[in-house]
Amino acid sequence: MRYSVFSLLKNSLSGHRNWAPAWREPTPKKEYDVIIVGGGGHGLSTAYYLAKEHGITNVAVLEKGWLGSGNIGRNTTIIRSNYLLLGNNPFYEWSLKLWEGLEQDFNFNAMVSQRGVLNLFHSDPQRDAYARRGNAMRLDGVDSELLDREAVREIAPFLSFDNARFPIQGGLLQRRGGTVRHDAVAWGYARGADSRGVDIIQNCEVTGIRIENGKVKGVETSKGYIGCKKLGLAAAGNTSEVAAMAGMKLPIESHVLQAFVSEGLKPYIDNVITYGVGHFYVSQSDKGGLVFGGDLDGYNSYARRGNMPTVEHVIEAGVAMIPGLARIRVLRSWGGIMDMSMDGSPIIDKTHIDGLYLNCGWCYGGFKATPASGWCFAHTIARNEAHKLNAPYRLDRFERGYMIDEKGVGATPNLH
Amino acid sequence: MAGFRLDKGGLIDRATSLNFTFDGKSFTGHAGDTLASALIANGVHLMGRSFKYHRPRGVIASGAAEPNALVELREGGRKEANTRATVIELYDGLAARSQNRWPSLNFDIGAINSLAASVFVAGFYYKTFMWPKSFWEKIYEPLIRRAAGLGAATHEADPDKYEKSYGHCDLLVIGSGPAGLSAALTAARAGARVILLDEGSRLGGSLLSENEEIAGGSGYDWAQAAIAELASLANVTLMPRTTAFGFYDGNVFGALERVNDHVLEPSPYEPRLRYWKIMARKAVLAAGAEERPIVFGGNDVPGVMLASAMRTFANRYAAAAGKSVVVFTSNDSGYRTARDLKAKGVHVEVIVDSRKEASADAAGIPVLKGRTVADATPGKIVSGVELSDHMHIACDALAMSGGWSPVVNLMCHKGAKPIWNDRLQAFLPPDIGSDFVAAGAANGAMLLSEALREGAEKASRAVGELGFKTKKAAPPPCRDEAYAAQALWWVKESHGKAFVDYQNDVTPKDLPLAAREGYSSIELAKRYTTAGMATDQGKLGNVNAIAILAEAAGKSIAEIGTTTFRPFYTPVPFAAFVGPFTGHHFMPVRKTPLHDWAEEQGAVFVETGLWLRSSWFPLPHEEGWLDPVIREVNAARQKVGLCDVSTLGKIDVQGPDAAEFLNRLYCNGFAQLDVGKARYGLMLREDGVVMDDGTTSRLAADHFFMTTTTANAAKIMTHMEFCHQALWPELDVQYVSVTEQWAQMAVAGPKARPTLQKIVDDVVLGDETFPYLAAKEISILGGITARLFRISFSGEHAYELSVPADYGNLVARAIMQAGEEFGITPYGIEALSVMRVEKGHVAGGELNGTTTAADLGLGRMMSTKKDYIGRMMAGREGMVAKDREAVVGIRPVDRADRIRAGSHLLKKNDRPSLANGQGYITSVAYSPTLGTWLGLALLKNGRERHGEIVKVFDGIRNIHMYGEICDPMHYDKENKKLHA
Amino acid sequence: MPKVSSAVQRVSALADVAVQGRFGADKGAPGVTLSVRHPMSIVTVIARKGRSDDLGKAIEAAYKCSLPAVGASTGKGAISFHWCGAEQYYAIAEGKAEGELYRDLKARLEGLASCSDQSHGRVILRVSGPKARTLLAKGTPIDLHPAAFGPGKSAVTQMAHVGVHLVQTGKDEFELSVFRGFSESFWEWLTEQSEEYGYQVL
Amino acid sequence: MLINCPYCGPRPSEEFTQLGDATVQRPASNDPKTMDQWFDYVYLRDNPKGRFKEYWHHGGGCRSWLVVERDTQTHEIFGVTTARDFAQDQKKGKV
Ligand SMILES: Cc1cc2nc3c(=O)[nH]c(=O)nc-3n(C[C@H](O)[C@H](O)[C@H](O)COP(=O)(O)OP(=O)(O)OC[C@H]3O[C@@H](n4cnc5c(N)ncnc54)[C@H](O)[C@@H]3O)c2cc1C
Ligand SMILES: NC(=O)c1ccc[n+]([C@@H]2O[C@H](COP(=O)([O-])OP(=O)(O)OC[C@H]3O[C@@H](n4cnc5c(N)ncnc54)[C@H](O)[C@@H]3O)[C@@H](O)[C@H]2O)c1
Ligand SMILES: Cc1cc2nc3c(=O)[nH]c(=O)nc-3n(C[C@H](O)[C@H](O)[C@H](O)COP(=O)(O)O)c2cc1C
Ligand SMILES: [Zn+2]
Repeated sequence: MRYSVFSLLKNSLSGHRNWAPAWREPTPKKEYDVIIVGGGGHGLSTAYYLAKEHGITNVAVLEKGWLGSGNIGRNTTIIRSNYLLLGNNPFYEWSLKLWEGLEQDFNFNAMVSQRGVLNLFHSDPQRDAYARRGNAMRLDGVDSELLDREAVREIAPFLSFDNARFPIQGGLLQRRGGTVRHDAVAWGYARGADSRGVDIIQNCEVTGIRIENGKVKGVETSKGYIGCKKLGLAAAGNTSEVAAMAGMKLPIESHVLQAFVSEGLKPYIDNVITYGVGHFYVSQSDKGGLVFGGDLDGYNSYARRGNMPTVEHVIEAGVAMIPGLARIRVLRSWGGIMDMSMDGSPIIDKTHIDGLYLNCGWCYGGFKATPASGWCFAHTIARNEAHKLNAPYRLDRFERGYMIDEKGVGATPNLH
Repeated sequence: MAGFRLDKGGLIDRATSLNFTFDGKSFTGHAGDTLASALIANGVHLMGRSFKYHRPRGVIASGAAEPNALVELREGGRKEANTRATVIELYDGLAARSQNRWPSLNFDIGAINSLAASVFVAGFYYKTFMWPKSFWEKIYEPLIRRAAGLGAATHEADPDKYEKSYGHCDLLVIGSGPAGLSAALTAARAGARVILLDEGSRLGGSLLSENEEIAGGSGYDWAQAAIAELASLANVTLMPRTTAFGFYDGNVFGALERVNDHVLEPSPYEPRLRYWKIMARKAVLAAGAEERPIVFGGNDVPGVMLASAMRTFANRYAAAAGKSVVVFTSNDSGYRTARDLKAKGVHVEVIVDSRKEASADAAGIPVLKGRTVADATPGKIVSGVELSDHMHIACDALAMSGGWSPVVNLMCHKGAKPIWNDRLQAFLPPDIGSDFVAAGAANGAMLLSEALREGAEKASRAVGELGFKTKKAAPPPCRDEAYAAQALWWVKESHGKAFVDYQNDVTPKDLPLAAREGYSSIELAKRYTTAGMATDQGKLGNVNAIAILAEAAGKSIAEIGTTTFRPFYTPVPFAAFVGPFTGHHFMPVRKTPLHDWAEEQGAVFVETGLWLRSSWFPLPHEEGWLDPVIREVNAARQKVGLCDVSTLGKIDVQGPDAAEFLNRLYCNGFAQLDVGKARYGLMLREDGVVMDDGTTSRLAADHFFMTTTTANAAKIMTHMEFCHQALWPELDVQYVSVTEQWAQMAVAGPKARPTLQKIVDDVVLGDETFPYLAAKEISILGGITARLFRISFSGEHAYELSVPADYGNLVARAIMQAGEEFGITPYGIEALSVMRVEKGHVAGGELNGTTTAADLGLGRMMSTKKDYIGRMMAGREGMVAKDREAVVGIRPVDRADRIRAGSHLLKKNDRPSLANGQGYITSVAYSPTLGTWLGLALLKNGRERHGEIVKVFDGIRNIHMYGEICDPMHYDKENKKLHA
Repeated sequence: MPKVSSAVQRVSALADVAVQGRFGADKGAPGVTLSVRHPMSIVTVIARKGRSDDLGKAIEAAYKCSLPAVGASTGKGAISFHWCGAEQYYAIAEGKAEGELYRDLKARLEGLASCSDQSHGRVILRVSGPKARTLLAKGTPIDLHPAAFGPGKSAVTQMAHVGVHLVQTGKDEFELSVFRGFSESFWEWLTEQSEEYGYQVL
Repeated sequence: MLINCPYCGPRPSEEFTQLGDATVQRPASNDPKTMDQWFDYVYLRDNPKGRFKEYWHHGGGCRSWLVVERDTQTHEIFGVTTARDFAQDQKKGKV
């Protein structure tokens, strides 16, 4: 059923009793051409593009919880393509391009909102680093602007310009960056994939991977064994666990990242703004809540919740950046489990096991990657080779010494 | 009864009248009132508008769970949005405004949304607003954003003060009702350290608002006695106005104390709020239970409220919700409201009880059993109800009770799920071990006697585990109110709009729609319908939502389960988490021991990490930064300059294995360094990338003085501790940061030697007596201990001098005096940076966390004779690849051009693209020495490209030019000046 | 070594900041009393590997006072020792000549411990009064209740984002030492937090 | 989270920083043939869900490196030792 104003009006006449489910609740088949582990953004978009771009529709997405219960359902919704390094920049720009046409493509309003992402800087070295980043973007024709203090003030006069410990000197602005309604991304891709024949199977946890003669055969799940010709892992924070089922040990640690939302407010902040000295980024959801976050809690964790020191850190930085936040109330905090890679960049690759493909290491930046990640992963699975865009995201880059380390902190995942 | 204020009773102070305004209109209330109770006493029921349909709304609850009566409070920087009228204590001068309405609360245009309600069902926006594409950001989204949200917040800074504090106790008791008081008494009498906190303005919990009998007297009197006893004990801390908002690892609780939120402005010196981190060895949750509304048509009309709320307004605040009340209940507690109101002289028309069988005492009020209210008449105040069998009853207030839900929130903050109980028709707290247990109504013990007994028992067991002996004492006798409940979630015969989640306007039809469309798990349904996502987090509505969804999905309530309980129990202001660390106090300021001297010299300071450093020293006639920097560089190159370098990390490394330790840390050798000598050292990370550099001097065979970069000082100390303690504990080495002990200054320039010679004692600074890289403990100015090093960052004949910090300013002044005849000039870190770029010394811009020693032109420092951190990983294919970016010098081809850091480099004839990128400019400076802008860059295969002309791409500033690649050492390649 | 001229005076980092007087709320007697102890001699003493016992004996012999146990302080007359890390101590003395304590310890503890002079690197503040404990609880997570802490205890902690060495010197009396560079900022925090009780700077 | 420092007693996690897996051992040899071991040491992680031994640094206290055994799912802490003792045991093959 196509969604439109007309379908909405039509259905309202019948008391909305005739809406078709956005996706089916199928029982798993015996075997699929491709099984994707993980019904998060990346898993669902992979299935969608497998069907749409490669005509592979005998596909199942296995999700251990409810659809979108992982990081796709708990991130701060920021999308941007302001990356620095060659390995990253073209990939994320392609992702942004896909976002720009996504809703019309999958017929679901995910509220892609290109309201601009502004990264503040407070010192000359930070300015130089942002100039380098902005220039890297400009080299490929990606929009970026280096603002001085007064230009920042015009966009966000409420920032702390006066009594600040670290005065704002300027900012890097990407106007095409913005936010997307996170849950709707999962739903839109799920609906799109389902309508093309993909089985989305919720509450189905993968507990084992069957491999024979170096080739993937299928997976053990909480709903029994399911065979497959190809298996793609898109399990985000749980990748290590799932990969271990195939005997693999990865350059990945699982860490918790918290996020927060305030009480609903009338429009308060128009853009996405990030602080340059503390860890803090904020935007306002269309519902009115200020959605914000900061740094990792800093310890390995599989619990989707954090602790008070990080809450304080994040919020101290928040008020340092926007003093007016002081009396606004924080409504809720939660956490998600990040698959932190050793250089802060993701992995989309084949593995040494025939038919086993890996998509992981998204750290806290993989939401914006959702379209391109699925697009590239689908390509990699369908063609059994990486697309040019994901070629740098090889698993063996660490062993060979070709890290893609935007932050320059090395093999210390909790610092990425 | 004058108006709606009852003549007698209540915990209000009738002698103290308080004036306040609501939407500009003046009213009077009493001390002890909340804003809500004062408005009700004044006959005001309409207090807000709902989120989506702008429905007129009044108070539903009497405490923290209130979803409707949210107001904007206070003015200017103190203005706050979404304050619950039910918890803000009335103070004289209070000014509140209603929200989410235009032009006025009474006439709100937004209410036309109701007309389109049939379209505005759950998730309608996901299906629309997609065409034309460009309309989303320009038209639809701004419209939606303006319509959404509740109150308006200020952008002004808050003038109030905030504090943080740590608390410690053996037993934390959350909630001060009968269960909490009895828990606190039991533990306190045994000598345990107890903290008893309650979010209410007074301790006592439900005993403040219920007619109870304990120990032969009133429940209120019993509570007062208990509180007095607790207050008399030194081991007890009582914290009213304090909400436990979160439960965290290690039995740490977050709590918010409202020290001065019940006054117009906090008194000077006092904080508005105090944020507590309470480390409790044990804790008892005695948070009581929350009454549930029933879902029926018009269950949101002002005048419809929870039975317990209506009772509380009457009993505690002496405010009658109406003159003629109907009670609609599915359990016994509705009767209590009816009886209490009747006793207060409020007319109760009838009790409508959904149960066919009920035996509660109705005190002579007529009871309609087995009947339900289907609709309350819509409007700005309820005027009557219609039962499912169409019977109409006139009234001006409706009390409803759908049963009680234990307040389990905190016990579920770490992920445990509450457990459905069929008998109580409620979710009970999970068992999460003995460190945090529930008692009383929070634990489903709905009888007063149970609450008193459980409080004592749970506390006794908890502190018993800590070794305290509690006396067995029978709980005080009391009168119990029966509590029996029957499930009633949704009266389906309703015609009017009914609400499950009040604030977000979620209707009982939205949930089956969600289930029908595939969003059938409770978590998906929550996100699709937004039930439970408003400021009250579903405190009232969630159980109804779960039950309605369960029915639609054909599952049991237990199977559906709850959504995830998360902090914060009630929303917490940003400022509370920030405490005093705001504005300029966000982070501490670190000042160098030469700060006063630099200030005297007119320094312009710059934040460098936490340090304030002098960046340049403008003379009165100089404008901008370039002129002073040029002058400072010239002075240091031609005469002598003095620079504060105290921020360098300094570490004393001692012990028999000190040399071996350094040898393993640095990639170059330190074992053979002679005593009295300094050496430049380079450290790698274990992944082979350069971590830090600095000079380290050997003061004695077993004593080194190490320096690190300013930025990495703390990191290197931690790294050394790791390497020593975790990797090489066998080494006999001791090290400690002495960064703060020593003021450190660089004295550089052709006249550095004669200048310094005038202040040192007993040392002749000749090339033989104190050659390049000499390092020595000396004394200056007639006895001040100092360390002198002949090292140079500027490339000039230079020294670094360390003196004990308290002498720093004095010594700097003395050096200035000594150098006066030579034209000594203070220089800041900008001039320092110019000189190091001229000399091609790498620093922060080049040590960017991805460069190897070889990239920096320091590859030959990597020893092949020893193990050191990073040795193996530095040898990987990609780390030694030929086309890696290496440090080069760069100058604009047109010497008048200005190059800028962050520009990218391209081959002269290549088109701009990231793939064509050859590297980028890491550092730049205007060199007065060479009369041109110049810089350092990282360039692919750079060492072999000196002389090449490259394109300098600065697209972000739209400046493009050509640059010439050269040796990074722009100036004095032979180091003649260094040795001069 | 020549004598330091009398014009050469040590200047405390807080010389201009810690102004004497009565500040904050006026509720009768001040809740806390603050003072800066200056000039002081402070030396870090770190035991050489496996020499802790001998170090203890040497200290005992030289200063008639035992080396403190973990989390404790000891003192005799003008000198005191404070635990501040694994086999690591601060020796603190008042009224010594410049560098005297350092030279003295270094000579006596040769081969047993590594010593570093920190006299100028740390600023010692004294906090006393009936509200001292409540005040410090705003900064340190250490439980300062008499049941858990008390005179003779020494701990390293963090307050207001600054590392602090904390010693209880009397029933309601504490000494805090902080890095010199942070001392002004820390002083601002400390005094601001004392305002509600009313405080006296000596 | 509270970590019971063997020296300082229970302190909240804001005084500490964590570094990750403590069970990996720095290889002893610089022989290129040991490259695999080095790669494993620097880059690969077991990343267990459940009990985990990890390094924590008490930077806001006594500055000791500690080895904390903690459950990564519940954050429950089972025990704390000093990294020094742990390393010595490790070298003796006890861990
Ligand atoms: C608080 C927070 C803020 C963030 N902010 C941003 C941001 O602003 N911008 C941005 O770009 N990125 C952000 N991210 C990162 C982003 O959310 C993630 O990188 C991205 O969502 C990960 O991909 P995914 O959507 O496929 O993961 P997920 O949604 O986590 O999907 C993985 C799925 O795999 C399932 N799974 C795991 N194991 C199994 C198994 N054995 N069997 C079956 N299923 C399994 C999980 O249940 C899960 O649903 C943030 C993340 C968090 C937590
Ligand atoms: N039928 C009924 O009317 C009915 C139903 C249930 C309970 N009750 C009665 O209620 C009483 C229950 O006693 P009790 O002691 O268990 O609860 P209580 O309701 O008397 O006290 C709970 C207290 O906890 C406080 N609180 C809740 N969450 C808090 C938090 N996060 N931080 C700080 N404070 C918080 C509340 O402000 C309240 O004062 C009994 O007398 C019982 O009979 C009656
Ligand atoms: C962008 C965004 C906005 C959110 N807005 C709200 C909100 O307005 N109200 C609310 O209760 N929760 C909000 N949440 C939090 C969710 O309720 C939930 O906590 C989060 O998705 C994590 O799921 P969990 O708490 O069920 O584990 C929001 C989450 C995100 C990612
Ligand atoms: Zn410690």
